[in-house]
Amino acid sequence: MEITKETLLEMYRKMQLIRYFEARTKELFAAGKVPGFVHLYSGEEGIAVGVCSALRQNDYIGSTHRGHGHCIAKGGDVKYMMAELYGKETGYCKGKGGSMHIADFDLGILGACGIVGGSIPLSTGAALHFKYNGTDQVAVTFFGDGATNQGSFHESINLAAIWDLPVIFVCENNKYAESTSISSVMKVEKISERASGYGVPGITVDGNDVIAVYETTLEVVERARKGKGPTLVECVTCRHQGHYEGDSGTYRTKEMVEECKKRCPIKRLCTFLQEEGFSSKKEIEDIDKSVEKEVEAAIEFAEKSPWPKPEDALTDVFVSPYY
Amino acid sequence: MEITKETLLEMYRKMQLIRYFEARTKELFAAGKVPGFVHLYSGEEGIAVGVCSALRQNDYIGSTHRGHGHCIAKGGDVKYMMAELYGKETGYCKGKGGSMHIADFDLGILGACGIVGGSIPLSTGAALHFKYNGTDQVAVTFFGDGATNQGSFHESINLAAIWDLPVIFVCENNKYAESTSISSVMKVEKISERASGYGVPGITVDGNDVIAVYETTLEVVERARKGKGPTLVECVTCRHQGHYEGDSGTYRTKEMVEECKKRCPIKRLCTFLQEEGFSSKKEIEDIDKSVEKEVEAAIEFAEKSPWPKPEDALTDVFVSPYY
Amino acid sequence: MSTREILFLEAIREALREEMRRDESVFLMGEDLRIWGSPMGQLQGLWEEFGDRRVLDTPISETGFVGAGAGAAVLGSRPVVELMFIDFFGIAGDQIYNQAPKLRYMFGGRMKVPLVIRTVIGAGNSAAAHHSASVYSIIAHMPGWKCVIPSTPYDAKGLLKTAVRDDDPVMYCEHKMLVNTKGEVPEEEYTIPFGEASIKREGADVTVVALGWMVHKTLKAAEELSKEGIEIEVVDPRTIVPLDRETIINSVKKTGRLVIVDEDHERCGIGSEISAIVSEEAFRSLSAPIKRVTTPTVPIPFSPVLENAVIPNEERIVKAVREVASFA
Amino acid sequence: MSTREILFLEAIREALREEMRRDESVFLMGEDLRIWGSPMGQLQGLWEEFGDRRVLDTPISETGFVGAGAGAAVLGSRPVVELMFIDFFGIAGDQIYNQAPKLRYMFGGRMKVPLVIRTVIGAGNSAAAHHSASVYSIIAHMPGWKCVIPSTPYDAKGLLKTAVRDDDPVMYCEHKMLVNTKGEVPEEEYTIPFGEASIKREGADVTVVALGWMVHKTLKAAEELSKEGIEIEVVDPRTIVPLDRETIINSVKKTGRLVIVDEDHERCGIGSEISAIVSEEAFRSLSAPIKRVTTPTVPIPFSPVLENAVIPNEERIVKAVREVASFA
Ligand SMILES: Cc1ncc(C[n+]2csc(CCOP(=O)(O)OP(=O)(O)O)c2C)c(N)n1
Ligand SMILES: Cc1ncc(C[n+]2csc(CCOP(=O)(O)OP(=O)(O)O)c2C)c(N)n1
Ligand SMILES: [Mg+2]
Ligand SMILES: [Mg+2]
Repeated sequence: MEITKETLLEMYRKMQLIRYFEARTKELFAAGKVPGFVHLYSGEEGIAVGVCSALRQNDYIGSTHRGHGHCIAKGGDVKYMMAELYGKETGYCKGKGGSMHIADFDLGILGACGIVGGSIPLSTGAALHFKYNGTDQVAVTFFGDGATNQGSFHESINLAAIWDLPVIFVCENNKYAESTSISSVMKVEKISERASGYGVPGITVDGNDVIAVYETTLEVVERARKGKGPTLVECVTCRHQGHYEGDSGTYRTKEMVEECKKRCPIKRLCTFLQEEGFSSKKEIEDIDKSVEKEVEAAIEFAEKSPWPKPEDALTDVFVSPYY
Repeated sequence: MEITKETLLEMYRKMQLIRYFEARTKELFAAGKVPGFVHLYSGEEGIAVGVCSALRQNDYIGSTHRGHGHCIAKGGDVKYMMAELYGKETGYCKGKGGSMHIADFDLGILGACGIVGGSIPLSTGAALHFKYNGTDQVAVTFFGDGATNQGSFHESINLAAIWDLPVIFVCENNKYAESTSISSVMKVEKISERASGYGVPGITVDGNDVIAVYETTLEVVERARKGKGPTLVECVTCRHQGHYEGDSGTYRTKEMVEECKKRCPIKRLCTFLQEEGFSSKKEIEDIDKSVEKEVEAAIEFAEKSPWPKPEDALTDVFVSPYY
Repeated sequence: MSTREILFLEAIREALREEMRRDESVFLMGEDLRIWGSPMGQLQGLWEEFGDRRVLDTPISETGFVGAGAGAAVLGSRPVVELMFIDFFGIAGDQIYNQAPKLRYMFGGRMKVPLVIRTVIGAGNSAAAHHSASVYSIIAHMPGWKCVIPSTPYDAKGLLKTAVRDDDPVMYCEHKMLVNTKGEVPEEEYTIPFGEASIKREGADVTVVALGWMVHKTLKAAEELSKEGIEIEVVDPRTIVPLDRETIINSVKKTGRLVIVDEDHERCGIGSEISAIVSEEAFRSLSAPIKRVTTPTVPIPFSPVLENAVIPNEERIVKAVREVASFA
Repeated sequence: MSTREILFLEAIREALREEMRRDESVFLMGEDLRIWGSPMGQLQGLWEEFGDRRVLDTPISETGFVGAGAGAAVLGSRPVVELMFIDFFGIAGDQIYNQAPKLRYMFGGRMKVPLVIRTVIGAGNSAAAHHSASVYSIIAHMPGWKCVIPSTPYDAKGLLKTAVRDDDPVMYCEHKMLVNTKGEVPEEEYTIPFGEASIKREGADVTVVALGWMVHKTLKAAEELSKEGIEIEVVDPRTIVPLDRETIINSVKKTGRLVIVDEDHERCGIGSEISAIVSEEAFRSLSAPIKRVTTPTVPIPFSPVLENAVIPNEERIVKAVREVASFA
């Protein structure tokens, strides 16, 4: 596998876009601009970007409560995302969804989900649709370590296994589910060990190494496209902040968070890019600037966008009119 | 481990009691005496009897839709069982439960369950209660091969694992869930392979060898009593008739059913008892007769018992009066 | 139109066969569909005709396969998923409550979910507390589901075809006591729109709204009542979401009296809903209290004696109508 | 009795602390109870006092731990299990529908299930379609659950203590917009029996039955209406199962007019049920149609503008009362 400069820079750009989007979202939440529950993806960018860079546009991803990163990585427009976080009419979901419910069908983004484990069966169903129609598309379902203790995970991966569905189960193992440490809720060392109970390959990869994630994904996606079935890919990572905005995060020591930040996937790629001579400092700074500009423009767009009309609350329940 | 003649004969008696109870139930169902859905245990007696013989009276078992065998093996009285199958007031549940819902608390029978996988969390909770109170009781949860594809199995065994609960997960693998062959709904060879995903030991045993089941259970129960946690025990077996009364069973060839009947756990123990000199033909025939008598008396009891009063339909919803 | 008598379950099978022939994107998924043709044989012959690809046997993983149905629907398939009994809705509870019916709304109308769930409802054969429910009122309470409860082979076929073509999630309920009943069904293709009640009997004295199996019990009660000189109008809504308020209200405007016969539990049931609607919208027309004849909010008991005591029967219907008719 | 002002969440915490001190068989189980003291801090300090044994942190396995709670309850424990939001009921759907509340009945009264599920309900902070529901009407429709919806710290404490001591499954609903409100609570121990409504304001013109957060909105509306000369009687049932029919009906007998304000979805909701009961049992007393002010049967939208448009507000309450009051 050869990875081009273009791919690497695009991965860098997307990771930075996520990071900056989340940093600004954090501020906007604190400022009362973004209501509701907000779960930031900062620190985990290597996974979404590594995985989505190995996908085609017509492949689909299903996401979680911590979904901003997935959306951006799959090509989501931060303008419509930010407008959605604001609850504006111009948002991806016309303000009906908010942070935990963003989708963009045209880009293969099946949608975020407020229910832990809730979207795993849906993505599996997307893969069923691909198999039913004999296309070579694949679906990816993202979920956390905590979600692997849900029945929906178990049932879905088994379904995918027996039907050889083209779906990749990507577990983002950040070692915590809210305040709960993974070691207190499962006895296995690696989540990928759970794959064998379904007759599915399980792989553990460093989620903060975007290149490793990308390469692993390429392989398992290839396998899936060939009709050889699903893979469970565990990506080990950590989050840079609390579970959601408002969480004081006392269950992790400062040292743990600092250690986590040292493993930052963006810094790592940045160093790699420069050390391996893929790009200059200047190139990188240009990207950083463009990313900032994009997010600031998105905020402006969101700010200026109109609120939805109250009566729209009753539309979109059905395709046919509301009863 | 030494197994006494007394234990062996009691195991034989219980297996025969189940077999004869089921044979008569089949007839009574056909005759319209027993309404509802009836799932017979014939052919699988080695499991219930092997397992329950290794338990104490104050240990608890949770059961399934195919629960008559579990109930008898744990000491259930066939009189109250038969009356329940008839829907009579004298039945274990006053006629409210029927074949799929029989319990006897005093004997540690937590109850059958019409929902596949539905009782697994409940038995796990019984084990939690034991641990909470520091007793050395154990709980056993019986379930079929089909049930291991339910989320409730996954979630419960993981809970039991992380809390080292004294609960034994006994999978009765009869290779079919209704008309569905196990090979079409899971990719693993042995269901016990699923244990490793939870950090739990998994064992596969011949469910038609009651002695093997008994000895295995003794071991894993001992482990559980010592606070060392759950075990998944897969008992391989087969059923002698259709999934339920009314099933033509066309998904199995005649040869398969015949082969199954050859592996009969009762015949096997009977041969063993005589060949190893544990008991004479006469002793065995006496047991067979006593068992017949017991079941016939139970039928008479059921026949003669009164129907529940219609107004009782509104009692027992709550401990407090019905609203 | 030429008609013939067929079984309710044949009507279901015909509807699915026609729709599957018409539209490649329709497929069936559920437990024991292939060899058994589903437990009551509704689907027999479809696997033989359409093969493994379009008739999927699943593991016992309701969360998994109901969710997969929704996911496939979102992409453009038209899965008809079988939930063996409505009593099992909770096994797939989150997919049924939070996912399938909310996706479209949460995502601002960006997707549609043409999923049909076929399920079996109802008591009547001592199937006890886990296999006898009629809790479609829970489905009706959940935003995003349409819900169909046919009472005759004719309605069953026409409404199932509509369900398959509908772009929204539809819960389609087959009553176990009706599946083997017969009725006239045209040879020619037809569909029945959702939200149109069917007046199963006309009458000027009391309006009786009844659903599913209860329609038949009510029609029997009607004969008895007629002998006493009470003519009831039997309105069968056929779909509870959407509900044909207009037909119900017009009938009540005519009769001034309303009895609702429903097999679902009384508390927060569709019977309560219809009562509330009518007292809101036709208050002036009512000349007697609205009566509900429903199943009390208890688990369905096993023994025939007890089951009979809770499921609405002719006697209770007759009694309620008499009371309402004589109220002055 | 000496009282002091405490927060709703402190009332919950106090109730649990007292009950846990009183009865060793009471324990807590759920997600993030130890360090977080549950997401809104209701349980803070209890882990510190009662330790690991009596405060269990679970995996995200609602089916597993709700079922385990029911199983432990059957054996004699008194688990108080937290379901983080009522929106999650479907995740544990079968344990909540078919197991916990039906065990006693199915087994002919041979066991009791003293299980409490504490859960958070309600909209108001843009938590969107998966974290804002008030679907307690679904719980009320299921046979076997008692269901508590307190509106003040006083009610919250007294009813939670009763819930813990009750021998039947109880669903106890904490409204997220109330958890941080204050109210008077006695220093001394007290309990409040289930099935007794509380009249939060007396009035002779219109009866308004309201639940949870809606009680407060209704009380505000009452002030405005009072200025117009309309005096409403605000009846807070506090428990919907059992429901205090008597107090509601007596109030309607006095006022002749009824408005029901409920945050749950309209279709097949507890609002429908109360309407149906009153029109059955107090028909002659009604001098106007019964009006429901509820949340339409749509997923709860995210944007504050939209959320506001669906959740009942003062304006809608005032309007409904005016209509009913002026009906002639
Ligand atoms: C079924 C369900 N249970 C509980 C919650 C509350 N909750 C939201 S996020 C979360 C933790 C999820 O942990 P994990 O899957 O590891 O994802 P992470 O947040 O670490 O990315 C919990 C418990 C929920 N949303 N859904
Ligand atoms: C949740 C659920 N899904 C489906 C059914 C219908 N059903 C009853 S028994 C059964 C097969 C169970 O297979 P298995 O667990 O292997 O037990 P066995 O009948 O073979 O003993 C099915 C699908 C059910 N009762 N509950
Ligand atoms: Mg995590
Ligand atoms: Mg089996």
